[in-house]
Amino acid sequence: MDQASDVLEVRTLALGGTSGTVPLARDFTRTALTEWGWLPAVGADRRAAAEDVLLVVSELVTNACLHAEGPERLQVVRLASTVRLEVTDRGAGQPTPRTPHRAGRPGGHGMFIVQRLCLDWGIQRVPGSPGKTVWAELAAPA
Amino acid sequence: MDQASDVLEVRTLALGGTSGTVPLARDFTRTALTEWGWLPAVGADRRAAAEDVLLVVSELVTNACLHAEGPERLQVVRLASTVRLEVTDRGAGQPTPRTPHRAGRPGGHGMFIVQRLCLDWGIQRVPGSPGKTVWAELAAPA
Amino acid sequence: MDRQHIGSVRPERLRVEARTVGDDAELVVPVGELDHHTAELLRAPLDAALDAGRVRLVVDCAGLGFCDSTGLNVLLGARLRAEAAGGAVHLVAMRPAVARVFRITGAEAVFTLHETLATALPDSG
Amino acid sequence: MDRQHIGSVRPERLRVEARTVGDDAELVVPVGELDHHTAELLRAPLDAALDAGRVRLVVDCAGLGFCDSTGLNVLLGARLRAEAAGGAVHLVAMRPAVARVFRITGAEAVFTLHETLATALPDSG
Ligand SMILES: Nc1ncnc2c1ncn2[C@@H]1O[C@H](COP(=O)(O)OP(=O)(O)O)[C@@H](O)[C@H]1O
Ligand SMILES: Nc1ncnc2c1ncn2[C@@H]1O[C@H](COP(=O)(O)OP(=O)(O)O)[C@@H](O)[C@H]1O
Repeated sequence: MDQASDVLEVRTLALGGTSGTVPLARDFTRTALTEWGWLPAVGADRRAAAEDVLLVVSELVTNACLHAEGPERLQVVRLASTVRLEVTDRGAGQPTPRTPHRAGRPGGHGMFIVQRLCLDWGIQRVPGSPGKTVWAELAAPA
Repeated sequence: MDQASDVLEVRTLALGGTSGTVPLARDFTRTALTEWGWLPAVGADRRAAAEDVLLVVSELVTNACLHAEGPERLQVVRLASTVRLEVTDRGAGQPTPRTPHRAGRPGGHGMFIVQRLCLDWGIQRVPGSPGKTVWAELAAPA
Repeated sequence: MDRQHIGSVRPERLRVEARTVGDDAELVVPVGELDHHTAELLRAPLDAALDAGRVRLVVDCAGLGFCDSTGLNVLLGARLRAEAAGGAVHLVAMRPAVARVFRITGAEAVFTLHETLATALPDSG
Repeated sequence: MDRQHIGSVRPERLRVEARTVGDDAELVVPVGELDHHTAELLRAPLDAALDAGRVRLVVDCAGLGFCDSTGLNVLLGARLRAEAAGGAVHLVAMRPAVARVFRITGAEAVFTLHETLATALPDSG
């Protein structure tokens, strides 16, 4: 997100305290994609683009549940030709794709999927405050 | 249900006062069919038999919502070679399949479906008390 | 930043997405279970499309796991409006349990059925 | 009357049905969305089947609308146990969104994939 002027819309969902946050986060994102015309998708490529976004949301929010004392907030940001997902959590540590990735064994697939599907991803911290924001950006369908 | 000895099991779900009764009634019935080995179904015929039961439950409970001040109770009765559904409501009147049945127009399909899928159906009333029980019986898969 | 949206969501037994395709077609995708409690979620986008003059209603049923007579009534109502305006309702990729409701009621005869979206959408798609 | 059951139900984002087929196979049918909140609903019947010595696990995915890495982990865990006991996990009729997760992670290579139930169930079925 180089230019703030790229941002067309920001949608924010508070997640702290609610139960069932992972499907909630997907539903919220699906609604955004529907209102932005990504869904319903005409054609398999466009559908896959939307499904990838929902999958990445699911991975990031799950990681906040498992490894970071729970998610606090999801932001779905519409940019000119990408969508940016931001999941803010309350925990220390940071996502670290496990290497080697072992296809046949449980564990270590979440960030592998995020890496595979996203143009870029990273971590933002506000100095002095706990927690962090993990963000990931995916291409919009052509 | 000629012989009380035919009854293998009775499952009862209180419906008065709850919201979302129609999917609740289906879920309850689906659980019964699963525990009785109807589901998951191996083969299209067996699956259709289970799906028919869920469809009839949905029709009877919907009718209690629309035409009889709401359902009070669902009973799912397992008999030797049939399943009997009983939906008790609080209303006057009675189900009356509309004739002629008009395939292309909204309305009048619920009891048509019940008649088509069930071995028999009927109404029971307790003299002096309001409401009634609409029952329907379907064949178990071979 | 153009718009800001602070939101919430409620999980439903049915989700419905809709989008316009070409000039006069609407693609509507219900996912989940269609019954007394969810029928309005499908009726609303069908009526909105018809109100806007889109009379070719393409309903992708691949994700529809259940439909009873209440769901059937919604589609039959949309079909009456669509045909009165020279259009039609196209039902795509119905699963067996749903197809059965249309078959036993005879309603399948009044819809155009398709196996895949490709034949149901207008050519411009 | 043999049994009396007075019950209640809670709607879930995932329903899972299971049944034994033949001597050593278990047919498991998850319908809905498989993730962090529903994974245990699938893990439990898979583990129960394995505990009982049924090592041919047939998972009918036709009704599975979503699966992320948490769901994948459940199936990969069952696959380790099944193979250690001389069995396997068979995945049937995966929808595109679900198949994609297995493809991009490479996990599809360790399962046996089928288009329909017929080839996945044991012959005695
Ligand atoms: N939000 C997070 N906060 C702290 N640590 C994280 C977070 N997300 C991921 N991690 C770390 O990165 C590792 C890899 O994550 P992932 O690839 O999703 O696999 P898994 O969750 O199966 O371990 C995790 O084991 C965890 O140590
Ligand atoms: N539980 C009930 N109590 C009273 N009347 C009923 C009940 N169920 C059905 N009916 C009557 O039977 C008619 C036909 O029902 P049905 O075939 O389900 O069609 P619809 O509900 O579309 O009218 C209803 O219009 C109603 O008058």
